[in-house]
Amino acid sequence: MSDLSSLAIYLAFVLIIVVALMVVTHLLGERHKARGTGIPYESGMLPTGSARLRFPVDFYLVAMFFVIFDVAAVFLFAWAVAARESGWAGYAAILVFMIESAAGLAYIWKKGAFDWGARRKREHLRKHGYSS
Amino acid sequence: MSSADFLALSPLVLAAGGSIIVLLVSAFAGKRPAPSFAAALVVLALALAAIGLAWSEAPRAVGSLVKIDGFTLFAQALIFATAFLVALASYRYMAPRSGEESGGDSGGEYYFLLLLASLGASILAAATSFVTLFLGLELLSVSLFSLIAFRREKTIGAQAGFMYLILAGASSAFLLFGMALAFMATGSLKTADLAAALVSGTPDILVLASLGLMTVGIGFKLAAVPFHLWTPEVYDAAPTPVTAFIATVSKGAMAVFLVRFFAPSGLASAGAYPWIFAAVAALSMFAGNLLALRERRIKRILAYSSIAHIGYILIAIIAGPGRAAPTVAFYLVAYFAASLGAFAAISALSQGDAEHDGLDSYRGLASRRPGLAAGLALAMLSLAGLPLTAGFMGKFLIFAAGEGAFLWVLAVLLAVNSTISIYYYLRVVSIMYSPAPEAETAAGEAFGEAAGATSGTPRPRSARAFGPAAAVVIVAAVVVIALGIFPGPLIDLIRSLTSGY
Amino acid sequence: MVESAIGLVLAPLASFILISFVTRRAAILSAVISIAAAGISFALSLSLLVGVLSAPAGAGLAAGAHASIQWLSIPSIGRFRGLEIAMGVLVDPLSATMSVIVSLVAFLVTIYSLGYMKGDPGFSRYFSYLSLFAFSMLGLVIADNYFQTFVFWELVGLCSYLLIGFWYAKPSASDAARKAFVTNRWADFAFMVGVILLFIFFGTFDFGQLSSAIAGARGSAMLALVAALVFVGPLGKSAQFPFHVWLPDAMEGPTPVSALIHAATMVAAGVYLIARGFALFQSVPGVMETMAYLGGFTALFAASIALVQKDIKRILAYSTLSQLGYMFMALGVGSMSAGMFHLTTHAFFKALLFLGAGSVIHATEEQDIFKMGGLGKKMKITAWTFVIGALALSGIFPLAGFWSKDEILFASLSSGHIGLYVLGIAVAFMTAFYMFRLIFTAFGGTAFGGTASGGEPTEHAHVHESGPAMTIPLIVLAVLSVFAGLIGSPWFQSAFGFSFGSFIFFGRPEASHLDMTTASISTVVALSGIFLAWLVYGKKLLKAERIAAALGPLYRLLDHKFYIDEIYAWVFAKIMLGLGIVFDWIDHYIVDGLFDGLGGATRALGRKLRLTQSGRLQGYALVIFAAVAIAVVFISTDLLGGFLK
Amino acid sequence: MIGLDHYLVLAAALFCIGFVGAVVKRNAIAVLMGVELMLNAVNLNLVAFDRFGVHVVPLGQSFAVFIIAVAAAEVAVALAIILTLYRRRSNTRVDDLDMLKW
Repeated sequence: MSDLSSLAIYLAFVLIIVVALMVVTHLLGERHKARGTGIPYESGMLPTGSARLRFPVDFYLVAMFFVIFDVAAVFLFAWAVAARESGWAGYAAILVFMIESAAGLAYIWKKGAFDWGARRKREHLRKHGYSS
Repeated sequence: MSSADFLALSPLVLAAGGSIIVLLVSAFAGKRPAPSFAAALVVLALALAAIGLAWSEAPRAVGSLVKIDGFTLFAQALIFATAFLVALASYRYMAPRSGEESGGDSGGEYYFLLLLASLGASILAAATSFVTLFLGLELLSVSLFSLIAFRREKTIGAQAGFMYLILAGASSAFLLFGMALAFMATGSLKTADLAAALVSGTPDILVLASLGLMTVGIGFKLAAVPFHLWTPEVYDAAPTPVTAFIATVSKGAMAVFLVRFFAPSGLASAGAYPWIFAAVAALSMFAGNLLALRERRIKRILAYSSIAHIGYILIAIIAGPGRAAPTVAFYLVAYFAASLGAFAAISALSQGDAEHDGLDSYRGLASRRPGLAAGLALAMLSLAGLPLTAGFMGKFLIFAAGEGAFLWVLAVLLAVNSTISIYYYLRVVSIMYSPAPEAETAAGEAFGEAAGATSGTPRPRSARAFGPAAAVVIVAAVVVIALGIFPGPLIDLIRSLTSGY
Repeated sequence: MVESAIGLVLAPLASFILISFVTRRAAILSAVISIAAAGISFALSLSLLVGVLSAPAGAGLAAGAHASIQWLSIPSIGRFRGLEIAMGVLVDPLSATMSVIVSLVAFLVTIYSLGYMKGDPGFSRYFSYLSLFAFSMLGLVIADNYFQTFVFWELVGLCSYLLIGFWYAKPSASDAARKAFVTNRWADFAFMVGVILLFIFFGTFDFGQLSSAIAGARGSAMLALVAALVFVGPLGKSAQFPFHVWLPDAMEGPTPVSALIHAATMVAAGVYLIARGFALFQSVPGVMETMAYLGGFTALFAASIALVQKDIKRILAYSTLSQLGYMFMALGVGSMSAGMFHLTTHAFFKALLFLGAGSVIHATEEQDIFKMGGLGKKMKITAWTFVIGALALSGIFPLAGFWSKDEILFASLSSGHIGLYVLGIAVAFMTAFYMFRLIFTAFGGTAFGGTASGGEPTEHAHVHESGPAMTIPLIVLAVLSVFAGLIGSPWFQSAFGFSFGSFIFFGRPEASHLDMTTASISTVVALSGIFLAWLVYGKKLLKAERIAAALGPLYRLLDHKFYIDEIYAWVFAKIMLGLGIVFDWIDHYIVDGLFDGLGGATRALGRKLRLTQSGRLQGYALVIFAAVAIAVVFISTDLLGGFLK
Repeated sequence: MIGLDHYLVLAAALFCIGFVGAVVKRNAIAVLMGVELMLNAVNLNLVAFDRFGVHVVPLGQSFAVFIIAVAAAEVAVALAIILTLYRRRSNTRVDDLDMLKW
């Protein structure tokens, strides 16, 4: 049962690391609270306004769509590697997958998620519904 | 995939394909949710009908991923039927909220998500591999995140959705970690191999650790103590029909999976593991019931009561092969019917803008809406386990299954708890049947003689007479009564379906 | 015979369905249907009784008929034990007699209600509940197995709940209804566990099969356990000592309901169940002794509380408790015959007393006996029938109560329970005293008896006798209260060749007898109780206030019913809700507290941990982690030898 | 030579970092990242078991692919919810999710 001891150690690690991390975060963390502590360092200049500008929400939307459709590609690659071995059954499966992705694409398209350039139009649509 | 495989999977295939169609319908078919609603109902009905097709092929294992057998099909039928009723109960509840507030969306996505969630639950109920377990679970969870947060005009829903998402994510990470360990220990992703490893002599520490970690993911979905903390808040914040879905389908599918997982090996012989389940069952019963005693909001009361009911179901699951499957199957039907009845009644009352949640708003309900009050009262009595209701037979069967010294303690605790639970269920009933504080004159009688009194005062729009949600209340009431008086046919059916367990 | 038995159960059910769904708007029609159904049940139950009586003498409980159908059948597979539950009817002297009592009282009370509930907005609803109750109670009586009994047992509990809370607009009524239901559920919980254990040990619920199976298992510990658990059910339903609190409060219901359910039939169901399952109880001497002493204690306890009550219905309620205690005592000392006999006679005279009280309340709209007075002159029929009932209850020769009480006292003496005998005598004295305290105060004297006044004298000017719908049942019951006892008398035995004791018995038929010693002692005691009541409340030679003052603390104790309600309220508030608070606290604060604790520990270092500020979401996540850690450690103990093995 | 143990320790560390992140962080997106880190730790585990085990079929790897896909879906929904909250409250701190307290 040699793996037993190693796994016991492994489990112990899991516990120790969690505790250690919690302790370390507060040991190493900033502890003083002077007036200037919270102010960002800008080469001696006092910052004007927040550095965190509000991005248009469309950026997040595009990022999200990218993530989703990008991950979908993983399945395509996996299929491509084994395309010959998996034969028609594999082809059918990936076809179904693609159709579903296409349906998703059609949905978000119809919902106007890609009109992010035409800000005005989108605003207009939001006000009056997506009927047009 | 052979045609037989295809037939066996036809309910799942239909639900999957149908959900895509519903999605497209929701985007392309105008501004009203009605087309999506109708499409979803059709898809669910077809999926339900396809259970019959699949039955002709059962039992059949499709690869190592899913196994379609009688019990699975029973669970799937239950899931689809419940989803159907939830969709019905949702229609008016969700309708006024879509359209105006959410910038012109049809709100039809709601039904798409509902379909997807029930598909996930059905996969979960059929899973024989960690992959399908995980996929089904996540399909269910991800749809639920969106469903909980569906009402965008209410921040509280989004908050609850986010909370549910993070906790579900973390707990499924634990579940996955457990699966990875099991994969290392057994070299396979089949649940049966882990179960076999569990009972073969002295189990490996890997196997035990993986079970321990997986308990989190399972317990979270079941909302068993100590993984229950999210329940009251999510139940409270989610749209009421979604709450009904969480309380029934989401928990039931996981319970079915558990039964199937432990069916071949026998949990009772698995070392310390049954003790954990026993402890969880006992804690769930007591925590659920005692917390409900102090609660004044009906959805939270039902949340706590659902925790207690999971405790009861866990007792049946521990009962092991031969007993667990039929008992759990019957109990789920009884519990689903009563819960659906209760939540559908709440949905029917909460149409319009005001959520009917505080117990005080139920005062005198019997004179305003006698039918709904009776339906809700019946659901409460069934949840409490009164004779001649389905709940009584369910508890009775669990009790009868709890034979053997180890389970006896639990069975007695069940009886104690069902007695405690009477307090709060009865409180709901007696509040409904006490006069409304403001309308002393109209409060006179609920039973026939009331007709003259109530017709004088105009009803608000929200109290529109009869909607689909009210129909769900009636269906639930009929099931509760029918199973309470004639449980025989259903038990026979369940027994013939679960003969392999 | 079986057909009549089924018919007598189904008639009220049909009436309930008809009233609920068809005639709920037509009040009078509802009442007529309900009365007709009760009448049919009564006629059919009489035919059952005649059928059983025509069986050969001495057949005992074997006389009658038994039929059942399989209701639920789950064959056993593997480790899952099969489950066979039948639904059936069992007609024997016991059930036939009981069904006659139930249907007769139900019939009379339904007629009486016609007058009593006149003009009530819930008229139809009332009659539908009454029919539902008759159905449930009769179903309970003819059940042939414990499972069916349990189902109907709960159903009568539900009817009782509905009827106590009938005037649900009154908060005290719905509170009382809930209290009754919940208290009964605690007892039923033990009952259910017992019944299921019974099934698991013997494989059947059937009374007949069980009694033979039990014979083979005498003396085993598990039989004792089962008997003890099943015994708790009757304790709840018959409101014996620890569970008695619900019955006095149940008087919030309409008075005819109190007469039917909370005096004559449902509360007697506990006694009936013990008689039904006598084979079980009788095989465990410990349970029998407990039954006898608990019954005796309740009899004394309740009678003593009744001494100081002012509300006419509460006096009768405590009297019911006390009489039920008598029945338990009889059963406990081994005489099923005496117990059932007293049940029979008590059903008549207590129903009479309650209906009489109802008549008084209906006329005066008053329940405090000290605000009544002089009613004897204005309500002659009510007064005379009430006096007959009171005499019967006090056990005055030759009224019904005399014979049955005498049986019980004789049985306790002959079985060697001298203590119980003395106790019984004491209770008989108290009973006579509180009943005639009531009569002299409410019916005797002038209007507003003089001790405590409050209302205006004009209030009672309009008081008059109730209508025939109410007086006829009173007269019928009064006749029964006079003569029903004779069926247990030696005269009946010599005239007809059988009597109650040779008709309903367990083991050996019990001969009727008239033991002159016990009979004369109890009569003298009862008469002296009446005499004392006359001295204090009739003649007012002794001042009641002075007695109360002299007894001081004891009086207060009785007035507060030994503070049992307060104790229970405390237990509920402190323990049940307390546990709820504990769980609540864990849910809400352990999570936050974890962080606060961590924070507190680190505050010394100068800065709180950041997670002290984080939301509850993360607290929940941490709880999950803690649970995992515990689960993994716990599971791993298996490998380290395992403390569980 | 890097062996299985190294991967396991790394995965365990990642899992713990992710968990601590999810528990400690105040920003909703950071909490989400913590959860995703936990999932990726599992992926690492699976792939490592696959590599060092004696399996013919790369089960662990294919499972990991599914986990990645599901995690992406989860992130998408989470971001959508966060955006909804953000629009209303203009910040994404978890401790402001206090409406659920009562």
